[in-house]
Amino acid sequence: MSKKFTAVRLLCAFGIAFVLTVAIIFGVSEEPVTAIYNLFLGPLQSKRHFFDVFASSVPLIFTGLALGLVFKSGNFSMIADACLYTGAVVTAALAIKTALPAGLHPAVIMLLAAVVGGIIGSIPALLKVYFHTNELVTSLMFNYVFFYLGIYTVTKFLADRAAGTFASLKYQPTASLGSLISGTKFHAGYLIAIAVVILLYLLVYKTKFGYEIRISGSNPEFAKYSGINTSRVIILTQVIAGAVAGLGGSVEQMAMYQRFNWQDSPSYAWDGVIIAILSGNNPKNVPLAAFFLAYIRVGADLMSRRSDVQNELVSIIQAVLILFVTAERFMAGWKQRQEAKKALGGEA
Amino acid sequence: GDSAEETTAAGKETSAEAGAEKETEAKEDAEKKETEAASGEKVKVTLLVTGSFGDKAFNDSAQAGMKKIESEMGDQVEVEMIEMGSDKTKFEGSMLDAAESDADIIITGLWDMKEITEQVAQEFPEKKFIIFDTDVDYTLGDLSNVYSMSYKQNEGAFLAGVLAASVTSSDMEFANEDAVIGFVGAKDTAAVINDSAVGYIEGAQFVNPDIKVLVSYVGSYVDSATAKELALTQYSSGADCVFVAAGPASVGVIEAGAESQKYVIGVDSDQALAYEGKDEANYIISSAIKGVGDSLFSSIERAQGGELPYGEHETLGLAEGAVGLADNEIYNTVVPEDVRTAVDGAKEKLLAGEVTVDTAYGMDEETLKGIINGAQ
Amino acid sequence: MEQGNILEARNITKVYPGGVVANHNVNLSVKKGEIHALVGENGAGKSTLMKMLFGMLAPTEGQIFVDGKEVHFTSSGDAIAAGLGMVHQHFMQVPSMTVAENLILGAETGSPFKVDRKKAVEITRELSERYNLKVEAEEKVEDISLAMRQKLEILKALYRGAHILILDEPTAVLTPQETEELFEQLLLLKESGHTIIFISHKLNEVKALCNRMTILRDGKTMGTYEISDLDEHEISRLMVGREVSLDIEKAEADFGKTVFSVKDLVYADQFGKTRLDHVSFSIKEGQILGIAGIDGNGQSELVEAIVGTLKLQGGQVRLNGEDLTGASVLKRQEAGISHVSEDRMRYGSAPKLSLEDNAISKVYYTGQLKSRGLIDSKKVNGFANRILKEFLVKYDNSKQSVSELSGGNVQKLIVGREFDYDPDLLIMNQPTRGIDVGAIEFIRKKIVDMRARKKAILLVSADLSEILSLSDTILVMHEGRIVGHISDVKNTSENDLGLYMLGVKEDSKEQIGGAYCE
Amino acid sequence: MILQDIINTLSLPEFYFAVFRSATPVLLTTLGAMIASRSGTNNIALEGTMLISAFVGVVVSAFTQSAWIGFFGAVLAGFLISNILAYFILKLNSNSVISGIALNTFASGGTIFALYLLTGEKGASTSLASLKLPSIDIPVIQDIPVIGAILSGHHVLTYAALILVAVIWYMFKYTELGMHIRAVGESPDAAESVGIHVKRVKYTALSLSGILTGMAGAFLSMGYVGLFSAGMTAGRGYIALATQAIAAGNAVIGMLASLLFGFCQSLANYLQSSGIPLQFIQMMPYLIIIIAYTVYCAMVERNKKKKQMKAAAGK
Ligand SMILES: Nc1ncnc2c1ncn2[C@@H]1O[C@H](COP(=O)(O)OP(=O)(O)OP(=O)(O)O)[C@@H](O)[C@H]1O
Ligand SMILES: Nc1ncnc2c1ncn2[C@@H]1O[C@H](COP(=O)(O)OP(=O)(O)OP(=O)(O)O)[C@@H](O)[C@H]1O
Ligand SMILES: [Mg+2]
Ligand SMILES: [Mg+2]
Repeated sequence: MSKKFTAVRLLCAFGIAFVLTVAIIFGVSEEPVTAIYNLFLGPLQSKRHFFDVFASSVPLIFTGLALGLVFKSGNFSMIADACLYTGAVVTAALAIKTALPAGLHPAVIMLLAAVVGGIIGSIPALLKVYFHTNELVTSLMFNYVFFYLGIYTVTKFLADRAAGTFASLKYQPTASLGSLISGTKFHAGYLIAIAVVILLYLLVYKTKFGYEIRISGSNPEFAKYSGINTSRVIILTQVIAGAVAGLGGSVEQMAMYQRFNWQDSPSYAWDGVIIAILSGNNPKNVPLAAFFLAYIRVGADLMSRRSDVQNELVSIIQAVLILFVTAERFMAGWKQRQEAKKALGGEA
Repeated sequence: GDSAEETTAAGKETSAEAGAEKETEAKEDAEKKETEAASGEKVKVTLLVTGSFGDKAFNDSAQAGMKKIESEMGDQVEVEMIEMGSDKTKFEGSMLDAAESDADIIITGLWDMKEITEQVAQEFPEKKFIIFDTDVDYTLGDLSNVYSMSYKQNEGAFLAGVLAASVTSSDMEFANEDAVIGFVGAKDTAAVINDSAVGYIEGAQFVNPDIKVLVSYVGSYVDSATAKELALTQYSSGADCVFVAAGPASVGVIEAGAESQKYVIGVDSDQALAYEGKDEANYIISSAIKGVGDSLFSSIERAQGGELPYGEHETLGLAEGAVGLADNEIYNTVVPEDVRTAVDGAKEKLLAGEVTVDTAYGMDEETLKGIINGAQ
Repeated sequence: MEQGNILEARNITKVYPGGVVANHNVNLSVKKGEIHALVGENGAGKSTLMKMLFGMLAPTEGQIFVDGKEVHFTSSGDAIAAGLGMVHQHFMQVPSMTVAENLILGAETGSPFKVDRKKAVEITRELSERYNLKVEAEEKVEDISLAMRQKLEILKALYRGAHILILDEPTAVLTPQETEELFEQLLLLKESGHTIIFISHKLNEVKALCNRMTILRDGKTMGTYEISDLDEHEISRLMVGREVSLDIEKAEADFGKTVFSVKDLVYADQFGKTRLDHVSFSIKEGQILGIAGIDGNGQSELVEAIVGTLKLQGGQVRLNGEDLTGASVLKRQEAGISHVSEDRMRYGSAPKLSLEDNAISKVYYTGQLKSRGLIDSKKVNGFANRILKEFLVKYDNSKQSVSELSGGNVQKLIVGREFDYDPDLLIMNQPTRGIDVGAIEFIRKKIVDMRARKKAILLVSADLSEILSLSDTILVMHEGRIVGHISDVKNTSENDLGLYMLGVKEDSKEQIGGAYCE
Repeated sequence: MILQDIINTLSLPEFYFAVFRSATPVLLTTLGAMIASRSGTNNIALEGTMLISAFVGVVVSAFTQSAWIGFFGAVLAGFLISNILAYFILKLNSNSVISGIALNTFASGGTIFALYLLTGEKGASTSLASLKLPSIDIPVIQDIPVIGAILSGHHVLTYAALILVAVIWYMFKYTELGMHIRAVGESPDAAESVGIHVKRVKYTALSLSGILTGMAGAFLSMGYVGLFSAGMTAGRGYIALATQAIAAGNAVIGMLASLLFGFCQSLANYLQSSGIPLQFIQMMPYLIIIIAYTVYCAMVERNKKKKQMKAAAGK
């Protein structure tokens, strides 16, 4: 019943979002059909665009996993943003300044980026455990701190002075996670992301520590009474989440960039929140949720490029889709009537 | 390309007021296209901008240029404008999309597009590419289909510096005793902003080697409130003329100027035009203009005449008229004769090569900080 | 409708989201001026029915009449306006506000722009006098005792002018004296013309207080009876559908060696209030040590101190000769401590997680649930189902969440989990609070089984009949100290205990010291 | 050298004036966030609400040529957006964080889109003749040396924000609505059982939150600067989330936190010419907030421990 209902609800939500989107497009566009076609089917038109969706979903998967894990442990730290950004900076530094053989280079870089991400991730957690600060507050503030620290590092040590803009020197070719399917951006990073999904799934649902995360997140009091060291859980979870986010920043840099040029923080962590919540904080569902978000973004991009619909409309459409798709009690009345009918019918 | 990509310029510029008008225009356009497509004569020019329009800088200027092309060469040229947004991973895809479309000439700009252009241009030798505000490395391969041009904004900024330094020591209404002027930039990480800063400082020092130049960065292109706050800080620290290079956030600095009754020098386009008839306009004594739009217009003109040197790079500066100070009514009425003369003098010296301006492009961190901190 | 029925529910059906049929064609008629009991097992649908009468839930089908007129309440505000008042099973109070503020909440004194707190305090005092329900008007609710919170709930209803009072398990947290006091006040209220609906699992109370009763089983009405027509056994049978007995058969005491002891435990809370004041005692194999006391006199802290969730300022905890002072909760568990906590939803389970997850909380890290280093869901499933079956938990499947079980079933699950761990020391804190007779019977039997298996058992309970019928030795706590040490349990009455609990009586130092031996 | 710079800065009345100015939008938003959070809902949409209000204020004032009608428009926009948020959270049971993020996304694109439709421009509303709300000189105070320069002549909404601190403190302490909001936030069941319409109260709280955030938006575009520019809120809504958490429901602490932020921000502005690497100056406000907040929390915790030890020892 519940599964069927979820399906019906999602369909209707998509339906409403679709109708609203179409209405908006008809309202503002001279070529609504082109716009709508590109928005919803654009990504399917060519191999390149289709695999763009996968490539765009990679940072979303990483932050979605990281945020999902943090939420699962009952915390609300946004530090993944700083972890991802700094992971990317670390990647830039190592990709420029170190020389290692091809296979090894990315591996070492990813490892170090993850370690740095983990360390940064632990900061709000440590402050929370030792000084009882609210991790949302400290993480939001630390995001700024690490962003500026990153910018400083790149400007001071890595910048390409000949570049006409903010950009680091070029990465060594050995430090690249190249495309796996020629003519597309589908890169090895996607496979790494999926591997992390599997690992985290196992961690959360199949290990001792995962159990501790879930209990602590669901009811910390009970966790304490069950002999779980909740402080350790809080810290370790955020270390892991930070490492995942740091790894995400690293993968994204090596797969999609040849230089570091994040002059503004890409703020993937807020996207991560959306993914985490869409996926119900279950790693298993993260790739799908990320695919969904990436798909509407790629579609919207194509729409804005190929029709007269402005780029900015994309965010409006995204908002509408997200709002309705995540509205839980949307159609709850209908559901309850069905259930009552069924329950009473079954008894009589 | 398929029908989805046959986007016309008329379709692109939908705005509320012009809806009805556009409709007929679109129809006419479609008819025109049919006939021209048959004869195969109309050249399609696609502009790809990084970020979006409304940046009060390159993109808006490029857009103006494209509109000019459309209105003056509409019989031979069809234009399309695409905003690529801020996600840099999408730039390459957009470029490929454009190259795969029916565009004949693809215009794009800024250093972020340099490497992408170098690569895509080789993959699509039958298409022509124009890239502004950066060069491409012609030694990489066959880039004979790419024309690149960059601007010497430092020369414009130099003149702004000369102007500011002269103003601060003049007897103009809102000038004070101190030889202090200011610079408010968007981000210290952007070479183009620093290039303006360097030119400005050197221009000011050209007039008065002991001048104090306060330099602040907003840290953002959009935070007009902080931009204003910084400018207010500079004005209250004794600056009476501030040169701003902060994209859309510039408006905050202009307001600060009007509010403090001090002078502002705008950037990229003649910023006083946006304030025509408003009080603020009286304080914007000039702007360091960078003629991106005009340069696009003239390159398309040259391309149509077969004169555009594809496969080459050109640097456009004062001499080419691509950069300079806005010579508008306010400049001529508010700024006293002797100051204007000083500016003209400096301009001549620049043109004659008697003075040179450093550029922040390729400058190392130490030197840059040295120049900036040296003037504070 | 029948004459004299002040409140009537006719053919009420309620289906919760998720399809639980909590009430099915339920009928209830309450006469003006009576005390009407509503009894039934956990999950029979009592609270659900009351919440509908009180406008907090909308019936799926059926009609409600007040004073002969059909009503359609859309909120409890409507019900309050119609003269109803409800004292909920779980206190409906805002902990950070004072008693007086809670009293007037929603019906404030003064103007909307200036709530008159002074007046609120006055009113509280005045009402408190009038109905002889003593409360501290200016204390914060988080600082007052459960008994006082109970009284506050009743005062809240009276303040709003309720003449029909619904009391959902009001005595679950009271001492006998307090219960008796409450009954007196309820009878007074009845005399002054109030009508009362009284829900309780304690049938002796129902017999003592009520005029008529309605019995619910599985969401259906089993009928309405005059109290005098039924004895407790008949009521139990109607409720549960079988014979139940709360008389515990327990073998003669046969203690072994001392297993567990605490010495000089001292604890002060963050507000600087002393909660444990040099508490010492020990427990032997096969001994049930009962701790009696009014809620809030240090029992919870004592349990926490033993379990290891409290940082003590002084004292020693030993199990099997091992010093556990300062050891972690986990270490203590591994040393052999099991614990059934007083608040099953807060400390005893993770309500949103599955029965499986909740069942394995003691053994999740052990090898018995793993294969190839990972937790094996088949093994977990097997383990959980075994416990659920063994402890007669009513459930659909082991993947459903704990919050979907009724309280009694949650408790059985927790007891099952803790007993299955085979501990040396078993701490039972309020093991049967608020659960029905069937479940109570079951859990008490299990406790006695553990005693027979030579476990040391610490039983903390507010239910004195439980303490008296199960314990071999009883300690009474008052303001963080042990004030009574009773070895001769058979010849002790609830009232005797009550005197210690209220601080009226205190044993000598030597006698109390006797509770501790190395 | 740097110390000298700091001391110089701290002796300027203009500096303190600027502190109030930069604190105002954060303060208003913090108050809004606080009301929402006390009612038990997290308003993550502050950033977007502020942005939309800033936009609407400019547009309405430009079209009506009345600053006050523009202000009213901004506040109304804040009210409407927060009610949309409330509808999704309370009626459709959406996750409050995700709905908030969605509305922020909506605002960031929607304002630019609407600006483009209205003016054909995307960057700033320079072509709209929008108006500003006035600044106010306070009679007697303005004549006192130093103090006058710091306290007088502020924007009307700066004073409004300061007054609102008192109003909101009073509201939570003394009014029926304040009590209801607290009750609903702390234990909704209890509130419901005494006939308080829990959802209605939550709607009201979110509406108030929207109105205050709308005022912050109006301050940005009709006070701080006199026009709308794309993305001009620049993260202030997120900072308010932090200051709100620090305030923990207390309007006065909320004000202090906002002022601390304003103080650091202004100090950073003044120190830009000091030669310290820019990035370190830019991160300073955030770092100081973290440090102050952590020290504050640590002290609260230590006091608790001290009390405990004392009590245990006393026995
Ligand atoms: N909010 C709810 N959602 C779904 N089911 C519920 C809800 N509340 C109660 N139920 C279910 O409805 C049934 C009746 O519950 P109710 O609370 O009325 O029982 P009760 O007779 O009061 O039991 P107890 O003696 O334990 O208080 C139970 O099966 C319970 O699980
Ligand atoms: N959303 C829900 N879905 C299913 N069952 C629920 C839900 N919410 C509550 N219940 C169950 O309904 C039952 C009745 O709830 P109630 O509030 O009367 O207290 P209780 O926990 O049953 O207390 P006790 O058993 O101690 O009397 C509870 O067992 C509770 O677990
Ligand atoms: Mg009940
Ligand atoms: Mg119950």
